[in-house]
Formats: sequence, C-alpha cells, structure tokens
Amino acid sequence: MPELNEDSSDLDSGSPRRTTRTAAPAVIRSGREVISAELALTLFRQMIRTRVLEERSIKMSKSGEAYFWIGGPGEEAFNVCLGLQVHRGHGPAFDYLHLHYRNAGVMLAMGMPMINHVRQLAMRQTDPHSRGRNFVGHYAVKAWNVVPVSSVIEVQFAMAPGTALIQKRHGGEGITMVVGGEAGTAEGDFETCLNWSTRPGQELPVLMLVTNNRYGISTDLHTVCAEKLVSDRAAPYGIRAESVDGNDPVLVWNALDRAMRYCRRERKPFLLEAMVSRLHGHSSSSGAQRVWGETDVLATFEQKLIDCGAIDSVAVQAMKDEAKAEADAAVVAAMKEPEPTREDVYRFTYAPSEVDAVYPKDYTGLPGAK
Amino acid sequence: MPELNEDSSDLDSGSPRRTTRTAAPAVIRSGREVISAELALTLFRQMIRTRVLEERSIKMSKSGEAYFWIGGPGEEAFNVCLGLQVHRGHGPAFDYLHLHYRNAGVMLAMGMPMINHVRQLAMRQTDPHSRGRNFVGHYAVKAWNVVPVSSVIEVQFAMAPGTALIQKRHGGEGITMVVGGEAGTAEGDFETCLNWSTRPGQELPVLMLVTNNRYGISTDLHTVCAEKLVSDRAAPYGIRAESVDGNDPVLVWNALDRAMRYCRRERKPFLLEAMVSRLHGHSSSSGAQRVWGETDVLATFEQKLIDCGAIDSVAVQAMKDEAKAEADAAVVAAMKEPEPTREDVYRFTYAPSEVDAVYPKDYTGLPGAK
Amino acid sequence: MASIAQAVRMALHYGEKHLGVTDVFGEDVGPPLGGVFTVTQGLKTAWNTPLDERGIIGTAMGIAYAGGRPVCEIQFCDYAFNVLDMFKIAGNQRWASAGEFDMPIVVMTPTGAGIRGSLYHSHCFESWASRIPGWKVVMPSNALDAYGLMIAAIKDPNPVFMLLPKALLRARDTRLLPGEPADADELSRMIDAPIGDRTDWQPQWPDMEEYIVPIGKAELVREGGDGTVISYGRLLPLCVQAADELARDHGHSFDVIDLRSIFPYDWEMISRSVQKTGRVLIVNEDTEITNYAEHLLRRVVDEHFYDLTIRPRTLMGKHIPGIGMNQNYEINSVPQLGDVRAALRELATDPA
Amino acid sequence: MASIAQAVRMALHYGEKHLGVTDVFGEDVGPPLGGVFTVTQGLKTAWNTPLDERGIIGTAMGIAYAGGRPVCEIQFCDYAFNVLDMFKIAGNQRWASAGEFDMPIVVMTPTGAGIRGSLYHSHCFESWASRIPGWKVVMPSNALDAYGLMIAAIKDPNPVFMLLPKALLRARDTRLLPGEPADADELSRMIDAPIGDRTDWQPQWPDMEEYIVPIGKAELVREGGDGTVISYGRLLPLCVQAADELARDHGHSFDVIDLRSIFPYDWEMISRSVQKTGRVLIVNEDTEITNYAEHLLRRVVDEHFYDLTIRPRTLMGKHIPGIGMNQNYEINSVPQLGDVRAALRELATDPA
Ligand SMILES: Cc1ncc(C[n+]2csc(CCOP(=O)(O)OP(=O)(O)O)c2C)c(N)n1
Ligand SMILES: Cc1ncc(C[n+]2csc(CCOP(=O)(O)OP(=O)(O)O)c2C)c(N)n1
Ligand SMILES: [Mg+2]
Ligand SMILES: [Mg+2]
Repeated sequence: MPELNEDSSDLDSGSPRRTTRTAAPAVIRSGREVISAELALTLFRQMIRTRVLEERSIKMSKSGEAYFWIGGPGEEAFNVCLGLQVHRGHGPAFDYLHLHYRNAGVMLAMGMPMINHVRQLAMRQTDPHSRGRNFVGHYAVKAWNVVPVSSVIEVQFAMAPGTALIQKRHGGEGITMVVGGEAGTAEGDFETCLNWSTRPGQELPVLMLVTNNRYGISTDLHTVCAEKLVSDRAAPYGIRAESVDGNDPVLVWNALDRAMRYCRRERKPFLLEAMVSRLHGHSSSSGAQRVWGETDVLATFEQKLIDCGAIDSVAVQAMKDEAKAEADAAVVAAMKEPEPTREDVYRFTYAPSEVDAVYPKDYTGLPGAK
Repeated sequence: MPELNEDSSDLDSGSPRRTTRTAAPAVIRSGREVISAELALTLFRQMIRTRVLEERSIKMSKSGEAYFWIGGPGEEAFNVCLGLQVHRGHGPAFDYLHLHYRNAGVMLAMGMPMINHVRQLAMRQTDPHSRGRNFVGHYAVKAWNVVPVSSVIEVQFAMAPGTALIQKRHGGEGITMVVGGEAGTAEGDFETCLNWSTRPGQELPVLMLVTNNRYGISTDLHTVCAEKLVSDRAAPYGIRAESVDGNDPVLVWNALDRAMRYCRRERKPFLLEAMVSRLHGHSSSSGAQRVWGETDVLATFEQKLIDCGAIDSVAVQAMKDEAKAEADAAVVAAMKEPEPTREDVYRFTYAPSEVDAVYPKDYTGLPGAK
Repeated sequence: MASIAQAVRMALHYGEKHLGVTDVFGEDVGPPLGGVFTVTQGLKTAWNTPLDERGIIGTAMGIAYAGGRPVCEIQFCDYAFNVLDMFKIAGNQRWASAGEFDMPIVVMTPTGAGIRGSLYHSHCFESWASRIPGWKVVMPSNALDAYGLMIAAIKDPNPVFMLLPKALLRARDTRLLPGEPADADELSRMIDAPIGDRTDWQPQWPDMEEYIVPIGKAELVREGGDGTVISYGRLLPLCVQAADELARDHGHSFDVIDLRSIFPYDWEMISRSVQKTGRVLIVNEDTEITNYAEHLLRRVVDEHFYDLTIRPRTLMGKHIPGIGMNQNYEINSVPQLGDVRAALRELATDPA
Repeated sequence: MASIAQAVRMALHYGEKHLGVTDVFGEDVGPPLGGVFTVTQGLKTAWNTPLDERGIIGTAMGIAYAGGRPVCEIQFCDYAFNVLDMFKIAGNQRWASAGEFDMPIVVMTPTGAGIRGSLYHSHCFESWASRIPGWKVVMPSNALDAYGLMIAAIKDPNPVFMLLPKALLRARDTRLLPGEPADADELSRMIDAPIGDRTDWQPQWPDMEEYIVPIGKAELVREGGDGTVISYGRLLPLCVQAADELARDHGHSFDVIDLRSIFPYDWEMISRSVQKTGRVLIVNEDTEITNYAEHLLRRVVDEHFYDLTIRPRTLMGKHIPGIGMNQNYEINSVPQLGDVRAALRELATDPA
C-alpha cells in the first residue's frame, strides 16, 4: 500500500534522537513511581495504535469517506492505561464502562479490532455499535459492559450509580467507570454522581474519571470556572480524589491502579482527574488541525523510552508502520462493506415483547399502518 | 371576636415561668454574640405574627376555607431576621429575593400585610401574588424585587445568578438572596448557583440560604445524603460559608448580618445554612399536625426574653392577642372578597406587544378563535 | 374492589415476587411514607432517593444496564420536565446501539388535574410522552387495568411510562383483581400502612395472580352506533357517565373506547368503530396545542376522511400556562362532565 | 445577500445598539468562537457560559427579572431537553404572578436535520415549543425574515423561542437587509471574524435599520388555486421549489405559506387560503406523533371540514428515536424534495 508511506503524519515528524544507553531497563520511572518496562512497551504500542487510528479517522473525515470526526489524540496515555486495567466481561461481576466520545484508546486496549471503530466512522451496516447510525466513538458493546455512548454531555454520570448499585449488591470486584471532560462537570449530572454514590450505608464502587483538557469546544475552563481542580469537588461528599498528569503514562497507570484497587476493594467511589492535551482541537467541526502548543504524550513517552534504552527508533518505526498497516487494512475492508438501507430505519427500535399486541417483534411504523 | 380567645393554639400552651429580674437588659446574648434588646423584641413580635398567621392558615386549610397549606412554622427566627435586613425596593439597587414556600415570615417582616397572604390562601381574585392561581406562600411582588415563588424545587438557584449579574454591573449594595430547603440541594441547580456565582472575575453578590430541617417530605436527610453540612458544598468554589443554629435568633441575626455585609461589600457569594425545625410536618398533605419532638424557636425565645427581663408574660400575651386579632381580621376581610371568574382564565398570559399581530394586548385563546 | 393505588401496589408486589423487580424507588417511595399516594407502601424493594429526578432516571437506566429490573417514580409528572433528555436517551438506547442494549425500565408518575393541585400538581404528561420514540405509554382508568398494565409494563423489555390519573388513585373498582380478597376492608387491613408509627408494620400480601392487559389493546367499554368516543385516564369515567346519561335520557348510544395504551395504541379498534359510526370525538385533559388527541384525529382523517359523516372532534384542556388553584380556573380550562356531555350530544345529533 | 447567520448577528447587533440588549450568551457564544455557527461573532455583549443549559436559562430569567434584556443560546436544540421545566416556568411567570412579572427573554437555538448531524444534531424543537404556553415561537426560512423576526423577538416583552433551521444558516438571501451593503464580500469583510487569531479583530457593523416581521404574520410566498401548502423553516424552500417545478412541468399552482411564526400563527391567512383551495398540505420535518402539524390540521378540520374537497394532508418525519448518521437513514425518515413534490402533486390531482 503505497499511500501508507506517503502519509506524512505528525507521528513521523520530529525524529527523536537516539539514546546512547545499551542495557534495556527493567522499569520505567517518573519521580518516585515506576512501571515495568514490559508494561511501558505495551502501553506505548497501544498508544501508537490509538494515535494512528485517530489520525486515519481524521483523514477520512477530510476525504469524504466519513463526515464527522471526534476523538482523543492527546489522551492516549489515560485511555490506554484505563483500557488495559478494565476487568472485561459481561454482567455485574465485571466492570461497567460509561464512556464519552474520546475513548478509542480504551476500546483498542480492551481488544476492540480497529475495523469496528472504522465501521462506525464510515457509517456501515456492519457497524456493531450503531449500525451506521451514530457518530464515531459512540461505542456500545454489551459483551464488555460498554454501555452506549451518548453525545449528550454528562448524562453518563447520572447513570453510573445504577450499574454500580447492582455491582455492590452482587459482590465481587466489578466496578463502574464513568468518563467525561472537565467542562461537562458544570452540568448537574456530575453532582448527581457524587451524591448518589455516597448515600449513607450505600456507598457505590464508582470510579469517576475526568479528562481535563482545559477546553469545552472553544471555551477556556479558567474563564468560566473558579475551581482549582475538578477533583476538589469530591471533598464535600467525603469521596477520595486525585489529580494526575495525564501526559505521564507512568503516573496515570499507577493513579488508575490505585483508584481502581480502592473502588474494587472498598466498594466506594473515587474521583480521578487526568490533565490531558487536546492535539487536534475539539472535532472535525473545528477543523481537527494539529495544535502545536500542547504536550504530545506520544512524543514525550517515545523520547523517554528511547532515552532510557527501553526501545530504539527502529523498533518504534516498526510499531508505527505496523499500526498504520492495521489501520489502513481496516479502512480498506470497512469501505467495502454495505451501507444501511431504507429497511434499516425502523429496526431495533423495540425489543420483542410478548405483552405487546402491536409490536410483538419490533417497530413497524405507526400502529396499524400499512 | 369570641373565636379568637377560644382558639387554643400551641402559642398559649406551656405558660413560661415569670422572671424575678427587674431591670430590662440592653442586649440579648447567646454565647459571645449579642443583639440589642430592642431588636430582640422586634424580632419576637414579628415571629409571633408569623406563627399566628401560619396557625390561622393551617386552620383554614382544615376548615375548607382553603385547600392546601404549606409554610414555615419553626423557621420564624430565620425568616424574620432575613426579612428585617432586606434592602427593600425595586430594581438592581435593592435586594432580589428568590424565595421558596416557607417564607411568610420574610414577607411579614418586610411589611407585607397579612391579608395578602390570606388572599392567596383563600384563592381570591384580589390575591396580588397570583390572582388566586397559586398555592399559598407563592409570593410575587415586583415593587420589592420578590420574584415569583415556584413549586418546582431548587430552580430559583439557577435564576439567582441572573439578578446578581445585573446588580454586580449596577454597583451599589444590592444583593440577591435565594432560599431553599436542604433536600433540594440534591438537584443540580444548587451547583449551578455555586458555579455561576464564581466565574473568574465575575463573582456575584448572591447570598445562598439553605434552611435545613433535615427532611424532604418524609425522607430523612441522613438516609440519602453523606454531606456533613450543606455549607461544605461551598468549598470547591472558594465560596465563604457558615452553618448556624436557626433556633437561636441572636445567632441567626448576626450570621445573616455578616453574610449580607460580605455580599454587599465584597460583591461575592456566600452560603449560609440555618438548622431549623419543622413544627407542622411538610404541608397539609401530610396532615400539618403539630410535631412535638422539635425545638420550638418561639417558645425558647419567649422564655429567654422573660428570663432576662426583656419582656413579661403580660406583654407577651398582648403581642399574641394583637397578632391573632390581626390575622382574624385579615381572614374575615379576605373571605368577603370576590373569587376569580371564568374571564380570568386567559388574563395576564402575555404582556402587551406592539410587534405581535395576534396578541397585541393579552391572550385571547387560539389564534383567530372566535 | 381495590383502588388504583392498591392495584398498582399489588402489581409491584407481584413484580417483586414473580417477575424479578429489583428496585422500586423515587422520592418518598420507601418507608416510612410509601409514596405520596400510598402506591408503594410495604414493598420489599422500595427505597427513598435524594430529591433529584435526573438521578432517579439515570440510576434506573444504570440498574437496567446491569440486569436489574427497576420501577421508579417521578413524584408528580409536573417534576419530570428537567429530565426529558434522559427519557429520550432511554428511548433511543436500543435503536442507537442497533439492538445491543435493551432498556427495561418502568417510570410511573401521577398525571392530570382534579385534586386542586394548582400549577404544579395538575399537568398532563401523555402528549409529551407520546413524542418520545422508543417508549411505550400506558394509562389506566380503573384498578383492574392498572394491575394488568403494570404487570405488562414490568414484563415488557422496553421503557414504559405508566401514567397514573392522580384524581382516580383512590377510586375503587367494582371488580376484584385476580387473587384479591373479596372484602375491601380486609384488603385494607392487609396492605395499607397504619396511620402513625409504621416501624414494625409489615404488609400481608394476598396471593395475587398474574393478569395482563396487553400493551396496545384498548377496551370497548360501551357499544353504540351514534358516535365513537375515544378517551383514557381521568376523563374516561366522565365519558362513560355522559354516554349512559345520554342513553337514558335521549336514547343515544356510543362506542366508548378506553384506549389504555397511548403508544402503541389500538388503531384497529378505533378504525373499526369510526367506520361503523362515521362520527368521532377524542377527549383528554391535556392542553390543546400539539396534543396527542390531535395525532389521533390526524390518523382518523388520514385513513377515514371519506368515512366521516360529520366533522371529527376533540375535547381538550385550554392552552394556558397552568391550572389555577381556585376551582373557577380548573372548571373553565379543563373539560368537565358538562362539557363532555355536551360534546357527546353534539356528536350524536349534528346533522350529517 | 446576507446569510441567516449573518442576519441574526446583525439583528443582535441592532438589538445591542438600539433595543437595550444587555447580554448575548451561551456555550461558545462569546470570543473567540462567536458561536458554533458564527451567529454571535463580534457582538459587544456576547459571553461564554459554563457548559450548563439550566444555568443558561435560569440566568437569562434572572437577568430579565432585574431589568436586563437577554438573548441566550442553547447550542443545539437537541441539548434543551434537560431544561423544559424552566421553559415552562418562564412561560408561566406572568400568568402565575397575575401580571406582576414579565419575562422578556429570547432563546435562540438551531433546529432540524440536514447537516449530517446524527442523533443529537438533528432534532426538531417546534412541536415541543408549541406545547409550552406563554411563549412565542418563531422560525425563519430566509435571512430577511431572520433579521425581522429577531428584532421582533427582542422587542416583544414575552419569552420568545427563535428556532434557526441549522441547515439553512449559511444560505444567502437574494434580497438585501435594510442597511446591508450591496456587496456580499464587503459584508463578509466587515462582520465575519477572520480565520486564525482573532484577538485584535473588531467587526465593522453596517448601519442597519430597524425591520420587523410581526410575530404571528405568515407570508404567502407563492399564490395558486390547486392547493394550500403550509410550511416553515428548512422545508419551506423545498416546498417552494416543488411548487415551482410543478407549475413549470404540470401547470399546477399553489398557495405556499411560510408560516414564520409557530405560535401564535397566522390563522387568518391559513383560513382564507383553505377556503379558496379546499385542499391543504402541512409540511415539516419533526416526528409525526403529536406533531405541531397535527395541531394545524386539527384547526383546519375544526373550522373548515366542510370546505375541504379532499382529505387534508401532512408530510412529516418518521416516529423513530433519531436521525441516523448514514444518509440512508435521513433520506428515508425525513421528508426530502422528492417526497414534497409527490405530496404536492397528489394534493393538486387527487380527485375531489
Ligand atoms: C448537554 C450538551 N450540551 C452541549 C453539547 C455540545 N458540546 C459537545 S462537546 C462540548 C464541550 C465538552 O467539553 P468537555 O466536557 O470539557 O469535554 P471535551 O470535549 O473537552 O473532552 C459541547 C459544549 C453537548 N454535546 N451536550
Ligand atoms: C423538582 C421537584 N421535585 C419534587 C417536588 C415535590 N416536593 C415538594 S417539597 C419536597 C421536599 C423538599 O424538601 P426540602 O428541599 O428539604 O425543603 P423543605 O420542604 O424541607 O423545606 C418535594 C420532594 C417538587 N416540588 N419539585
Ligand atoms: Mg474539555
Ligand atoms: Mg427540608
């Protein structure tokens, strides 16, 4: 695929200098915190896959193969660290995920094949999340407890206590994770989650996650909000909270690990805020151009891994090439798949019901309509 | 009026013992705080008037002269102290009041004649607040900046920043006061008020007031909410806050004085929570029977004033008799006034508009309807 | 002989015992009160929520996602208007996820006027609810239907609004629910919470049987040839009363249809009756602009315009911002028995 | 020659300068963006709010209470559904307070499909809005009307919804607004914010004149005898186009009414036209159950049943939980030009 190499994404720009170290390290450090080098490489590979998929998605939105893009370039560390620590499965013994629209990295790290993302982006009938109905990144995977992503900001925070309530009763270590941006915390639903997760004697295993990129579309958080940290909102409810640099995979991994461990064991809520970058603006509606002022977690992590000898730039390039090939193959395959048809319009409106005289199977238009 | 004396309200029960002190004190103390004895007597008189009006209102709701009662017996200290400190007038130079349904005492202390309360309770056409349309205690007085009370819990907290915004621009010492119960703070609108009152550089002179009677209808706060104090909710926003014993008029007066002074001068928000009693349950829907387990602020204040020689029981009885006479006269007069008629149904739906081709004056039914 | 409130309560008990209902919740739904209209007294899974309608609906959705079976209450439908977005989301979950996620929740809420509720305890909800695709909407006019519709709502794996005509909640049925003891006082002793301290009280549930009113099935409560009257909820008994009076006094007879399901509705029954009578009147108490009755009228006009012998009619509440506290407001803005009677009379007598 | 977005912006500027508008606000309404559709670029009083629709409407109400003149925006009407309770309160303030308090607020919000907006940027709002008594609701289909309706909305001392058909926001009028420079490029240079850094940019407002489209006045945009077509907003141009095509190809002619005001509406014009043609079609893109078009149809049936020569018709969007992203969903669930043409053809040719 010749386009693949012609595609000069910003992944290739700014070639990092080579390290002079020789022995590969056992751990990667950030201040006092560490993760194993093996884990670091896994994170790195998943972050690359995520970035590549997002860049390919943006390209599709510009080429006309798709119409709208929104996603998480800049949040890869947070998303991948989250996805890899999920207890994946169906039902209350496993984790529930109430995501928002920047979580491709979570899904890839959990094992979603790239093509399922592309199918939604390309509005295919084969899109397993929405049959070509919803915006990209609006995942829904019942087998993995990934409840449908909605475009409506913050409503997921009002739903999270419900899944967690069932999990609390069920016992075990399953928790509910709910993710949103910082601007959205101005909606009352954020408070609903704090409040409903701490009813006396009914504390719930909810991990509230806020990715703070300092913007809601064009609005700078500091012009509309006095809070120093979103995580401060937890205090009145006695909820444990932390803010972490989302551009540091070592810190993010450990912060998520601690937070999840707390929720899993204590069966109580935790609020974790991750400071992240927004590398392509809000969405394709605002142009999706690369923004150059913000820290690029992929570039800095790459540099760190090279600096400490955990990887060399040849291996990095191989990972990138592999990810690009994977993304390109997914696009090529998805674009060959059928689009939804006129017959799809009504489908899956209602679940079959034995007590419904009009719609025993599915919706068929106005009652009695021919 | 013979009924007046036959009416054995709980005001008359539990005759307080007489004091042996002789010289009337100059100030009334509570711990380190004081108010002048003169002010204390004014508060006391207004508290009596408020209690008497509420008791008369409950009686009307049981006799069939009215149908529904809700109000604030047990909150008299808070309400009267508030009403007496309002800068009353029209427009942004004066205070705006976003009240809820337990604030008769505020209005009486501000100077509302009892009959205007009764007119609404008795659903008269002369009801200046709603022309017999709304529940009792749903006041609306444009000349005093008392915006319409709505039955919908907590929405007033989303509106308060708006009046305060205009006041901030206007300059001067006018502030916005917004009152609600503690259960209502679970609605997102409470958070909206905290957030919108503290936009950086746009802090607003909003005095948020929560009367905490520990119940929302039948629901004990401590069974549904983890917060220790509602006033703790202010912290994430850097808002000053205080909780005060609403059953102590000396403390309430001073707490309100400090809070108002802060808002007036600093042009910033303040959250004040007052712990109050609920002496007749939620409303007539739950029976409105006298509850005996809770502190009765009127009884304790009366005792305190007698104990320190600020008043004697003869004078107390005179105040009560006067208040009862006032209330009875208001009821007698209001009940003679006309009820709304069929013609009132559409009135005051729309303000006259020179740009409306269909309803230049008011609503007249469906467009073009004969 | 049960009231609607008791019937719903027994259906919820049946749901807890036999149909997997895991949570019945809302403001004041749990002990000690058991609902402002007593609908949830004594239920095993009933609990009180914070005063937060968005939390109620959100939590219900979450419970359903995780395999629970929630029935939640909005205390008065008047307080559901800050949460329509979540209703819309609940209604689109299955469609948006192309069948991945069902949304089996029941939301019950008292609706309509008739209890001197003033501006905020008198709203209607059926027209709003009918505009939210993905939901089913039911509304009983009597206790037996309330029992059968609530059981159907619980069994249906889709979101269902159970609208309860608040002014009828205490109205007793003349019929017995399946399993209900014959003596109404005995029933009351068994399942109504005592006045006063309830801490040690436990209900004694009668051994209720399953009974289903299928969603989308109307009931023909009176039969006749002089016109088709379609109504539901609080005004249905008024339509029946008016029809009976007109039968007695003037010999007019009507098909009176208790729709019971707002969506989906029983188009077949409506259609058959309109073809027979050529005259139709639709009655509800909701405000008259963009009212659900206007949808039904449009369907009738769409499919039976040439079958109509006279102008098809609606009788609805006035388009005003509220129901006023003084009865003169309600009497003059919401259809009353006299208005219903006059409309039926006209329906029967208007020359073709 | 202005677009609707520019026209609304100039009306808001006129409002700031001459009509006392104190605040234009909403999410991303202030600098740097000036609205996701550029509607509020360069306005002196424009400011950004927290992401909180309830705060937006509540604050607007507060500003109005205190004598300010607010125009606020809900970024997409799809996000207005958590705040219907506050709309209802805004609509009832004057009625509830028996005339003590007016509520002069304007809420503008983009509505409808046509921009590939998927589930949450395609909803309609007019049917919902029409159910909220105390409000006026307007919806332009072109820039001149947008200008005149926004100025009317600001001048009206009651709450007004200004619904903006989002797919038409960039559509240019063939006419000039009063005061607009004749050259569209010049206008753009004067009032459109530059791409890139805007920190030092200032608009140069043309000296606009007052122009009012009275609330409740429709416009007869085509005249003819073969039928009455009532529409507004995004589908109005399609109705005009279909009417013109049918005139050219088949010699049919129609009264095409651009309603412009949803409430109050111009009943007189509708009534006159229906009496003339005996044939009526109402077209909008909102979902078809309890749709505002059904209200208009009911009015027509109420007052002109015996004037109708054929079945009166509606053409509306399908009752489904959303508009799908793939165009095959939108094409098959929202009326398209072909559907409109077919409906007009039938309207003209259906035998009486
Ligand atoms: C209820 C609601 N209001 C408005 C919008 C429009 N909108 C989409 S994204 C967005 C900004 C969200 O900012 P933030 O929560 O910080 O998340 P981010 O996009 O920055 O990750 C807005 C206003 C929406 N989707 N939902
Ligand atoms: C939005 C809304 N939900 C529910 C209700 C019904 N309701 C009326 S009062 C009340 C309890 C309010 O409790 P609190 O806020 O503590 O005030 P209190 O009555 O105790 O003074 C409830 C649930 C309402 N009026 N509005
Ligand atoms: Mg953000
Ligand atoms: Mg309380």
